[in-house]
Amino acid sequence: MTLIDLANPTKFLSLTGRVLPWLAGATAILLLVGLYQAAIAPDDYQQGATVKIMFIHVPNAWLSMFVWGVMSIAALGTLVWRHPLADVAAKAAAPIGAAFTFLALVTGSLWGRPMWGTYWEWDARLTSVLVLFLMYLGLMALWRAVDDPSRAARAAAVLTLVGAINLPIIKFSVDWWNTLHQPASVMRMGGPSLDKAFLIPLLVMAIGFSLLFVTLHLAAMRNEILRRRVRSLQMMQASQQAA
Amino acid sequence: MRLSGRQISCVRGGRAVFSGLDFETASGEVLAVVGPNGSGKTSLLRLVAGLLVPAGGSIGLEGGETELTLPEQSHYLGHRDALKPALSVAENLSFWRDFLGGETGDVGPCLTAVGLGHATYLPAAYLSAGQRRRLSIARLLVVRRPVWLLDEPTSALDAAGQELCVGVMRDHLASGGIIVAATHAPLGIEARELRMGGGK
Amino acid sequence: MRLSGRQISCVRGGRAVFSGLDFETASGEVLAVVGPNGSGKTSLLRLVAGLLVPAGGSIGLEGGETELTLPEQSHYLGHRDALKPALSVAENLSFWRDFLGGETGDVGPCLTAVGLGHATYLPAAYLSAGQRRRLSIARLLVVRRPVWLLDEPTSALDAAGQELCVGVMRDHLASGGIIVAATHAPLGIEARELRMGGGK
Amino acid sequence: MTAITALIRRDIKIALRVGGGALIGVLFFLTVTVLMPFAIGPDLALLTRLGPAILWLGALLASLLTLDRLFTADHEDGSLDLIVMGQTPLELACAAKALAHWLAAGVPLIVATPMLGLLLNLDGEATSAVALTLLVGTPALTFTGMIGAALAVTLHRGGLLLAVLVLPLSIPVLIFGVSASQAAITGPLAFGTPFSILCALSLVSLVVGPFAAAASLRHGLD
Amino acid sequence: MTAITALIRRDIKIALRVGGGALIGVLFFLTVTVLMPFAIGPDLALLTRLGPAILWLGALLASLLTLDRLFTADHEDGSLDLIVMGQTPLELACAAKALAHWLAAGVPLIVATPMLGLLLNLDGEATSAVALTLLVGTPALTFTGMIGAALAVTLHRGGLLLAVLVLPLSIPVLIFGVSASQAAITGPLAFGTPFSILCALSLVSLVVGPFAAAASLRHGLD
Amino acid sequence: MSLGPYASYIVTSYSLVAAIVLILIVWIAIDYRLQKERLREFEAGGVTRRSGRQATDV
Ligand code: HEM
Ligand SMILES: Nc1ncnc2c1ncn2[C@@H]1O[C@H](COP(=O)(O)OP(=O)(O)OP(=O)(O)O)[C@@H](O)[C@H]1O
Ligand SMILES: Nc1ncnc2c1ncn2[C@@H]1O[C@H](COP(=O)(O)OP(=O)(O)OP(=O)(O)O)[C@@H](O)[C@H]1O
Ligand SMILES: [Mg+2]
Ligand SMILES: [Mg+2]
Repeated sequence: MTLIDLANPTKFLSLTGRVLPWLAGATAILLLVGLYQAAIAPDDYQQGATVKIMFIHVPNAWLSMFVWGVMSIAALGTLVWRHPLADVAAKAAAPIGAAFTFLALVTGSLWGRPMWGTYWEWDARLTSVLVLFLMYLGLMALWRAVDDPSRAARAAAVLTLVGAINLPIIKFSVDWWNTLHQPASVMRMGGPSLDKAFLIPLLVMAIGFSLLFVTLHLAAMRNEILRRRVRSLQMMQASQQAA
Repeated sequence: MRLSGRQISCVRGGRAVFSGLDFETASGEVLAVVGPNGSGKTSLLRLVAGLLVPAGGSIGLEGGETELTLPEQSHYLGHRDALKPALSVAENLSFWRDFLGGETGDVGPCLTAVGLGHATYLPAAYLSAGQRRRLSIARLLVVRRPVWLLDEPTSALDAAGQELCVGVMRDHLASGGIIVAATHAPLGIEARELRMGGGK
Repeated sequence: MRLSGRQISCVRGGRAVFSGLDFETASGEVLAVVGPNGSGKTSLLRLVAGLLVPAGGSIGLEGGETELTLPEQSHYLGHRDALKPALSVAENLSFWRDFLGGETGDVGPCLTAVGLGHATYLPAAYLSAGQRRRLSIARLLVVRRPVWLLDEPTSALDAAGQELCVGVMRDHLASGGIIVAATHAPLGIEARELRMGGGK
Repeated sequence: MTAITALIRRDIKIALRVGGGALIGVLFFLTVTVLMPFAIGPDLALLTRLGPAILWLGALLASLLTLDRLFTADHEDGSLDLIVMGQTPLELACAAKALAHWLAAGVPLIVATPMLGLLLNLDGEATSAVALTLLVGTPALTFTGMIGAALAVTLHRGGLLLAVLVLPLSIPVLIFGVSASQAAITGPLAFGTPFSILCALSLVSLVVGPFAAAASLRHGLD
Repeated sequence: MTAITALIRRDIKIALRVGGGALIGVLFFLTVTVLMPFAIGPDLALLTRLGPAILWLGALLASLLTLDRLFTADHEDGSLDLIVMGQTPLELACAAKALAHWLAAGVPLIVATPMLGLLLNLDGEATSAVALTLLVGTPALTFTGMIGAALAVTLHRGGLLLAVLVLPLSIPVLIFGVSASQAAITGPLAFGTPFSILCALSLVSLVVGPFAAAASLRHGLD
Repeated sequence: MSLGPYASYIVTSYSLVAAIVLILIVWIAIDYRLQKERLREFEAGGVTRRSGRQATDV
């Protein structure tokens, strides 16, 4: 099974049809285990019980960036390799990514209130994530505003690649500027500095959420393929009636 | 009805295009405005349509509706076809019908008459040059106006389209209309000629 | 030189315009693309000019300059005439000469050749439809390109202008050029015909 | 009457399709609001104080960005010729176009105001005061801006020239809009006075705008 | 090379004639600056504090208002077809157009800054700091905005949708532009850090902009 | 498990995540049904794909 085989939407549909139930099952199990571990994790000596927000904030924050990365690769697929499924993948990913970004923003704010005493602060990390959210919304608006999917796909691809510049800014903003937000403690040079008691549930949740993304994304891609099939049938019907 | 101009002169961009022009035409007649490029054919049509103000002279319609001005009783078909690319063919046509005061109803038959039946729901952005022209011609049909001012009406049309255009003009004449048409090619219809001089 | 297309198909706005089209033409020849409105004449010219991407098939020029692509060796004269109203006639023409890589020099003689000598310093906004067309034709003359893609080149031109256009085309053929012209009216020059089907 | 409604419906349809839908207006407003703290600096108290000004500036921008092609687009494709020739008085047609523009570009902003108020740390009352002033004041922005849009056709000019012509006209609207909202939020001045001036400005512009625009279009024909 | 200079000279000529000359840009800038005190309220200390932000917002607006038709105008009259077909690489042609735009619309603003600084109660040093950041930063605004202008052609869309797509890209430029100027005026942070980031942003956009715009134009042809 | 003084923040964030994820899942499921339904209608109407296969065929 190579990428070339997957290029055929029909093959893609049949393969994902078989894989999806397993993925969904694995996601559910991992998330449940993660939630249990998060529940029994000890309180932090500084943050108290609010540290539990970390177990959902951080995976959502990671995914918000990861999804844009996936869309950037898909954008290359559209522009460079002209892979037929690339724009399907890009379009399907945008709303899911926007949802994760939204959750990262909201859980972050909810965490920020007890920790920093404010829901919102215009610092570099927070605002660059907000910019990411705005760009997701912009992309979704673009997909909706243009009815010819291939035309929208190419424009969206250019924009996605340009927007990818924001990812390193988000990632390193905490290092470049002194901000309220804490610097990386898991994904950093020299290994994680987080205590095992937090690290393990966090990683389990992170993998669980990643699987959730894969599952939702594949399902959304299937929907998108079907939607295009409907569109082409509509066009065929219209031209048959005209003839 | 008779449409006539007396001693019209036209100045555009500070330069005199023509002056002392007389013309006259009546119900059921075509006035073909001919002449070299830049001689002022389009300018004359726009003067009649009220889209330019004459530097001198007067243009009048006798026997039309008295409460309406000449432009309000005229159709103008110019080089620019007044179509919105974002709207569908049917939406474009029905907008002009409503705005110009035609009877409400289905625009379908009219589109079929100009050979655009198959394109009814297509965005106007998708039309070819000739298809756009056909849609402009359909506009003449959805709203009744006694005076038609046509600027090179057959340009971009294929043979069938030109026949269609001539047919539409004939019908209009038969119902007592007046046509003033600027043209380089023969119209395919008997017409009184107004020859514009000069130009290049 | 020979310009040929093999099994070209064209899709626009998700709809197939034509498919499996073959054509071939060589130095000194005119290929007249004819067919009803909407049959894909303009689309074919834009495919050759590289302004549309074919959905299938290939188009190639043999015997041209090898480092240059086909669009880089072609002139395209479309419905939209690439003139900036704010610039004068001479400024418009000399911009295109410089941008497209023609020899520097006075554009005056070239403007005179197309009958626009008197309008050299006029803003392009002041030109009539036919005068704009003439200026577009002048663009073909200031920069030498072997392949000319002309979309209804004689539209809006008066009799003298059409003669002028035919003369220009003849000269180009005589110097070994290739012309592909979409047209509804006879070109006034012997041509191989490519008949497009369908359309409306 | 059919003519007028047809024109309004057409313009709204085009605005929604080409501009990308009413949601885009909201998104734009959101972006502008997010932009301001960057420019001004992350001082929440200052932001709250400037809140109404920021929202009003957003509204001004949204109208400036889209108004300049109100008539130019119709002029370029020849629609304006037919509109001028039509039996509908040109003043009415102009008013209809401006109304359509306001419905497509202005109303979404007003609807979005409560959400943006949150971002700018405004409380409920302040937000509704701003929304109310926007509701009353944005028509004035559109109807004065329309004069500039008509001049753009006459002068064959666009872009900044237009903004330069229109901005001075919209300054009074902006002043009274902001000061009415500010009065509602912080006092000590009464809300009523600037608000009623704002209403008066809107009413005047509803009358003057269409006449000025129609006059300029009529004289600018060619 | 002749091709590139010809394109730049043409675009500048058109901008000056149609936009009404460099003066209009300055006038616009002036109007925005004059408008701000009205929106904010007549607090001189606050104005001084917001001075750089206001100047930067004016520059951002001036570029937004004029950029959106950078390619659309050429597309509509068919020039873009010929530019794409030409022997000049499309990336270079795009860069040339953006450069011309910056020369015609950006430079006059920078030249006018000292005058406006007076209006905003900024001292000489502060004004020159702002002018310097504008000189370095406005190219970034133009070159990122160009991407949006190219998308407008590809999508057959304009207006607010475009602003929504482009504005997030220009946020970093605005942040560092303002913070560099503010650092120069009030301290305590160093001017160097945000200023060098601003330079880096400009350099990146000089490369990314033309490529992204050319890619989007090439893929959006029809 | 005691959640301390900020229990409401923790509970809100967890329930919000659950809600949004649920909305995503439901939206995708409904979308799938909808597209399948439309394809079935085409099949009933006798419209077939270019490959000649049935509309709902995978
Ligand atoms: C709206 C507000 C917030 C936003 C937008 C936000 C955004 C982000 C992002 C994008 C990441 C991933 C960065 C990376 O992988 O390097 C992250 C990680 C993290 N955030 Fe937040 N955050 C917010 C508030 C908070 C608050 C209030 C806290 C705690 C006091 C917090 C604690 C963390 C922690 C511990 C990490 C993991 C860092 C690591 O180990 O790499 N965040 N946040
Ligand atoms: N921009 C476009 N987007 C989508 N479809 C288009 C576009 N332009 C043209 N078409 C469609 O492509 C087909 C061919 O158009 P084309 O312009 O090539 O025709 P043509 O032969 O030049 O016609 P004409 O004689 O009217 O100029 C038409 O059916 C038209 O609807
Ligand atoms: N908008 C304008 N402003 C100023 N002068 C103009 C304008 N339009 C045309 N002219 C000038 O007016 C004269 C007549 O133009 P007009 O368009 O009426 O000619 P025409 O007879 O229609 O020519 P054609 O056969 O080329 O269409 C020309 O010399 C032209 O230069
Ligand atoms: Mg003419
Ligand atoms: Mg054609």
